[in-house]
Amino acid sequence: MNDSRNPMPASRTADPRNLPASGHAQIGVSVPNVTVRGPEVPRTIEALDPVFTVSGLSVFYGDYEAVRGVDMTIGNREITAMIGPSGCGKSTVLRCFNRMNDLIPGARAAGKILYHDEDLYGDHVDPIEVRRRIGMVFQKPNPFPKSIYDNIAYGPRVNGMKGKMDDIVEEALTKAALWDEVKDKIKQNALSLSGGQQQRLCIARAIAVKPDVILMDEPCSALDPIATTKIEDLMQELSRDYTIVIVTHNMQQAARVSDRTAFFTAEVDAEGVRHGRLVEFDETSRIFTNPSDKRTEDYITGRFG
Amino acid sequence: MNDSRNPMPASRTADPRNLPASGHAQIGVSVPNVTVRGPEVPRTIEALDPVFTVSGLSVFYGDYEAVRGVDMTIGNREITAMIGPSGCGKSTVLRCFNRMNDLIPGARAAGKILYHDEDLYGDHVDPIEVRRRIGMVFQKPNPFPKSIYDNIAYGPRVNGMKGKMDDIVEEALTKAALWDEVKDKIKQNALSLSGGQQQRLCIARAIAVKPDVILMDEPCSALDPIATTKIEDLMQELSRDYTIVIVTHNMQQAARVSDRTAFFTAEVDAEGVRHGRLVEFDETSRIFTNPSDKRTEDYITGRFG
Amino acid sequence: MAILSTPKSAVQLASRGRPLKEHLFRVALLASLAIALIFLAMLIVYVVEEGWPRLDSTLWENQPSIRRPETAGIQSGIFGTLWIIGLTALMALPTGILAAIYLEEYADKTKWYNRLIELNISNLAAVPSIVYGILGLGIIARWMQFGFTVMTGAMTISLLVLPIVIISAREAIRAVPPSIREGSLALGATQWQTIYRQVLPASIPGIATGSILALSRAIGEAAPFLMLGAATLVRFNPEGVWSNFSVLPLQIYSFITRPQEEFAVLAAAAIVILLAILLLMNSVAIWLRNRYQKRW
Amino acid sequence: MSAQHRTTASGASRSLARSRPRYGEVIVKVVLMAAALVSVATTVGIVFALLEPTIEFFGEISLGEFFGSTTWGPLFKPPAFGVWPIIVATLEITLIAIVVAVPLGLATAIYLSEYATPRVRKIFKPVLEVLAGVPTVVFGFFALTFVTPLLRDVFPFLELEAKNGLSAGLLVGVMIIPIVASLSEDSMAAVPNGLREGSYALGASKMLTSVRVVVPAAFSGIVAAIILAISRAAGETMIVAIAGGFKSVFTLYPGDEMATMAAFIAQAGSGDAPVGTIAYKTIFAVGSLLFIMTFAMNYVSARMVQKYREVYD
Amino acid sequence: GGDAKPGSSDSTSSAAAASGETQAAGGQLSGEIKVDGSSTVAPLTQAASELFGEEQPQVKVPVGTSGTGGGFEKFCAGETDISNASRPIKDEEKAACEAKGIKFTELTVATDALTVVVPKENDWATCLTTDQLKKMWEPAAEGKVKTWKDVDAKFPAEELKLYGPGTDSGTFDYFTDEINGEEGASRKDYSPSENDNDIVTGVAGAKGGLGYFGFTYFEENADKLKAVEIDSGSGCVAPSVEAAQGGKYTPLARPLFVYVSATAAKRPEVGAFLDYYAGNIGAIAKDAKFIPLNPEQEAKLKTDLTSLKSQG
Ligand SMILES: Nc1ncnc2c1ncn2[C@@H]1O[C@H](COP(=O)(O)OP(=O)(O)OP(=O)(O)O)[C@@H](O)[C@H]1O
Ligand SMILES: Nc1ncnc2c1ncn2[C@@H]1O[C@H](COP(=O)(O)OP(=O)(O)OP(=O)(O)O)[C@@H](O)[C@H]1O
Ligand SMILES: [Mg+2]
Ligand SMILES: [Mg+2]
Ligand SMILES: O=P([O-])([O-])[O-]
Repeated sequence: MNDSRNPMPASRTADPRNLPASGHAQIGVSVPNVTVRGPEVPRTIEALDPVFTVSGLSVFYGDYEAVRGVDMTIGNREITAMIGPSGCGKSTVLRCFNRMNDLIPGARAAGKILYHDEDLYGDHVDPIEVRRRIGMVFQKPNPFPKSIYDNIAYGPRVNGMKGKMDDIVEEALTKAALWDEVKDKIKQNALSLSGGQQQRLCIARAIAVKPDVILMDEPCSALDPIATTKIEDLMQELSRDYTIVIVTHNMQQAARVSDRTAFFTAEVDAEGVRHGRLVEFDETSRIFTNPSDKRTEDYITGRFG
Repeated sequence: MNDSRNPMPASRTADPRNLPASGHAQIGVSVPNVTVRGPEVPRTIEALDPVFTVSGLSVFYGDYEAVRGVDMTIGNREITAMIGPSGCGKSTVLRCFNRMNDLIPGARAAGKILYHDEDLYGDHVDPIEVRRRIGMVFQKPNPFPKSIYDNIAYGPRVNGMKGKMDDIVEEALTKAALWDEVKDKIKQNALSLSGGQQQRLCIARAIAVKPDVILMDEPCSALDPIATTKIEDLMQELSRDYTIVIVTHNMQQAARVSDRTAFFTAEVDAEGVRHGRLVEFDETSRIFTNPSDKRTEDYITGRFG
Repeated sequence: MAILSTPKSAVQLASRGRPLKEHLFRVALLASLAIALIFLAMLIVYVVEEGWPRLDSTLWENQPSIRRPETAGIQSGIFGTLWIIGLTALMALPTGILAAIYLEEYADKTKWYNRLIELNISNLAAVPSIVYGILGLGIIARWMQFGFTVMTGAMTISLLVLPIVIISAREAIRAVPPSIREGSLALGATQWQTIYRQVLPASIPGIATGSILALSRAIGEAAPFLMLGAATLVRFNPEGVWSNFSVLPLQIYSFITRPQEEFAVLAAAAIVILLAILLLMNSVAIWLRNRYQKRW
Repeated sequence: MSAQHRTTASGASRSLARSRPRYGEVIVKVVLMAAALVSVATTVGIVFALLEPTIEFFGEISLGEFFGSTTWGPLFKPPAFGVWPIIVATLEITLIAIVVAVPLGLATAIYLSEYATPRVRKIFKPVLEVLAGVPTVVFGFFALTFVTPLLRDVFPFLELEAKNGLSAGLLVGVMIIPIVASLSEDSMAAVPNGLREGSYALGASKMLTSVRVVVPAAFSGIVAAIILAISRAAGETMIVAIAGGFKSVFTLYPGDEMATMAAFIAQAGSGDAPVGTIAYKTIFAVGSLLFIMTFAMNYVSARMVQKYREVYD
Repeated sequence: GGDAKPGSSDSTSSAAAASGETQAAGGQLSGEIKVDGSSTVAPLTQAASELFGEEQPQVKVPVGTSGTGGGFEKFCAGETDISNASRPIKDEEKAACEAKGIKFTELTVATDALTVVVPKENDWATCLTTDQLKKMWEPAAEGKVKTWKDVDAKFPAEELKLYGPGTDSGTFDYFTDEINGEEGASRKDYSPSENDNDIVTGVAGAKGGLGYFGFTYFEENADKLKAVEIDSGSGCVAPSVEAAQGGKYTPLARPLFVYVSATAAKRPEVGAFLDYYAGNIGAIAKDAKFIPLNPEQEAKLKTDLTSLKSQG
């Protein structure tokens, strides 16, 4: 696998700065400890009670194979993080889990994803039903241009619920740690909320349809540190009831919140085409303390990306 | 200053994970040493031979004060890095250095920026002349949809040069470490180059007008690791002849390439409005080993952003 | 080359005499814009001045008359135009908006038939209106035997403005950010639920603006009616879709072709009315656009 | 509630199969597609309306006669079917219109896209829309009763006829200014800001940035705008019928009266050409020619846009 | 009429047919009478309809101006009830009517004197012979007869600028028939226009201009133009009401017609309209500034109408 890559990482190890001679001092940077969330009782992959079992997943956009041969398992009520440099296919894989990629013309998944024991791409499977079970939160908060109330009520409504749903709205907002902040302006337009509030609203919206899994694609990258902390706290809280898969570009975030981490990167094949690959998938603590792949180590130590 | 901020960082220090009780192990993450470029002979700010002297710079977009009260000094033929979380005003400050902000309707700078000894915002100053002296490279490579040759020749041409400029093109491309890769297809459309090549082309384009300073706004963030290394090497090379100011979101990159680092963050004032502030400005080695501000430390250790 | 090798210190940032050229260029650009606008102003002043003597209530209270051009009115034309516009709105707008939804939300652009539909629409937008007249005459009036009625006119004009409605509705729909669609679909909404509850409400102001502008094009059309041979001397208002009719632009055309000077004045006065209706519609469209323009 | 929900969602999950049938979705799609097909039906209708009489026409009049002679007068006796005079008149008027509209429209577009502040743009774009909405009879009236007399007074040496190609062409040009301006402006607005910044950062002035970067980058859109404007000009009927006249004589001098193809159709179509006569079929033959010309231009435009569109992302 | 389209038998007209019967005056009629055809005759029928409208405001008379030929086309397709014509119906048009089973009657409603006009400053052409006119207008003149001198050596070498009605006009048909010997045979390099106003401005604006149109338009514009006397072999005759009525203005005096569909004439509102038209033809012609019929012609009009209405 390493052959197809530029030898850079290797040469870097030999000579960390591959620079024209000019006096550069090697200065040790002491990075304070980072909290890593470990599973309460570490479970082996086999004992995971898997929600998703991915095997040999490749994703194509038209003829372009954006992601190649991914195998991974998402455990029930765990937080799984997907990290890696830009363009390595994190979002692409994530969007396979609720078949959002179906909506992109020309996008196509090969391989298998089992959801519990059902083939997610089976013939009888209705993607709309899939998305109802497997909620999603996006990078940029995307509240509907409606009231806060209607944003939350939207999911239940399109799923056939009629009438008032004050209880559902309150419950979802409470779970999303937003109720106290908005309970007095529930009829106000959701676009008037701050970015962090909007993102929690989107999480509340996802919760309101009572999903099984929540997928999050860089949910904090458009937020400030305070809002980020709130969302991270919320994720921890939610992981008691929900299975969560999160894509993040912030390694520290992955380290802080996740039980298990998947590290992706892009490899260039013989024809010079880049494909996203899963490099390493393990317990978060292992990935950050003792990665088994050189590239993982390079990435989490900031050598690239 | 700390008062206006949310107390989060403080509480974090007290209890690193502000989470509902669930067993999280503190796992020490050992981050390998990062090369930090120090000045060959460390110079004090006073001895810098300053190219820019910024004092009390505030930048407004309409009524919104995006950046408040920045003082800093950019040394001749040094690489100065600006880091900080998203939205803290790094790009805004950078774009003041060549008056690119003039082009945004409603944008306005208060305070003073001296370029050598001249007031950059003085009445007699022609922003077009400023930009000729102070080149800029952007986050997303932005080659013109013309041939590689014409991209390079564009700058000299708009500055009044006529006729053939093969020498200039070759020299600029060579300096930008691109000549060997493109010398056979110099008439080809620049958009056919890869992202990393495009970015080096943009650097070559900036060099071709023989500027004094090169400003770079996250020049590597759209690039893959290999292209990033090439650009970083190039920056080192260029810093022999040029003064370089670079904005980056990658702290490791700042640590690797810069002589001096400015750390910005956004502060929320009494009315709840966010303003970008310069928190700390010092030699890069100091910033990364011994920051004097708690927020700098939090940021470089990945606690937020 | 000399200018490029300035020393790096002790610089001088003053300008180098570019402003004059810059200035002239800017002035030339402004002049171009001004020419078009001055022209419009001249046109308006001219028709108001010409039509001034007849800009009174007799203009819309009276019917056209050969015998008394000095008191002839344009009531039948005003009503005919309103009928045509009303029916066109009923036929072209729903069809156009539905087609736009199909093309933006459903059509798989990789399928040949969808590309064909798109190419076809952009082509139809360029087809001369007189050719639509041929279509109306050959297919609607003669082959479908609808005769020379309000219905025939409205159907012809509907087909004529359909591409414009589709194009502008597509733009409005496209302006709704994909994140709204994704948000809805990710909640298990079906595609139509997403469109009906999110995309359409968000794009209605844009669609309305485009539709009004398309209809204002329909109001000014004369050529297709010329082909349809609509009667010019109509002294009654249409009573239904099978009624005979005339429209303002056609009446204006027929006034222009009359020998008496009074008809030229009448034509100018009728033009003022026509332009007033158009200005009104444009104003509504602009108001809508400014009022509801969404920024996500 | 939570407990109940959990039992359904975890472990042995419910089937992901459709919980209820959704015929509505299918019906909706069919209805929408049907609406989209109306436009196809329109084209079919046009072709259908044009085809039969056109074929009959060429059954009687050879292509050689149609394209091989320069005398036009299908309604006269003896009739003449050399189509060049009306083609040439169409081209002349279109050319005059383009000469007026392209510089003015392009300059207007550059001004609005590159120079005008958002407020100025917000005022001027609607005014251009008003200009675009002025009915062509109005332009025709203005050309006939104001512009031609004015030109005759100011430039007597032009020897303009009472109806002439020049006034008609000028006014057709004014009519298509908004098309050129607004579509070009759209495509200039679509040029990524990064290109402008790149140019400014090299010390280019606004003028150079506009002319050397923005306009070339928006080239495909500008070409499409111009081609659409050309087909509008070529097919314009009322202005040329009112101010250009119906004299179908081969002439290259724009001061002469001249009949364009559209004017011929309007003249013959609104008058006596009994169904089935050769004169009647001529209307359709000329209509077909006009249709094919616009079709061809649109095709060329689509190809140009495809070929020259720069993909920036 | 041969109703082809679904809308033509609209409720108003059938209701009128049921209730109306023969009350010419007194009872209120309603319905729509579709008229199309000659733009020359249109003002006359229009004037009739405007005057008739004062008595029967519920009867609608849309008058189209598709030209004589265009009018017959619709008339014989059953699309109109009355067709204005500035020339008699042609054989092929008759055949078309027969094919559709449309019976009709021709009514002569006025007289016209086709008037040849030149600008006031033209001081050489006071009287032209029909041969001189032919020399100007015949197909062979195209591209050859360019100046007045080419017409007659006595005339100055002023550029000859010709204006006339378009080919779809009955006036054109009549003029070409009488002057050039064949209907529709004309040089093509003149400025054709359905708009007589264009001919007025065209001729008035060119010193060597010449044009022709109906007498009415000349009278309207007598201040700008000069009418040429016509010599058809028996001396120069100026166009005038008397000359036209008296048959002296040859060959350019012509009758103007309306053609009425027999089926339509049975409809009470059509009948009433025609009665009104014929009964007040003098006043109508005066009002529309047409040359009225002479007494014999007027009498014939009335008999023709009576026989039309008595037809089965
Ligand atoms: N709709 C699409 N059509 C074609 N190619 C696509 C599409 N979306 C993504 N790609 C390509 O697939 C690859 C993986 O993209 P993806 O968005 O999954 O990366 P990512 O890891 O999420 O990156 P980022 O961190 O920037 O979000 C990239 O090369 C991208 O260009
Ligand atoms: N053109 C503009 N108009 C109004 N506000 C602006 C504009 N550009 C930037 N801002 C605001 O100014 C602040 C600073 O923005 P700036 O782009 O300088 O941040 P940054 O540090 O470069 O962030 P990033 O890392 O995301 O590039 C932000 O709040 C931003 O929203
Ligand atoms: Mg992504
Ligand atoms: Mg920035
Ligand atoms: O309209 P015409 O009388 O000339 O046929």
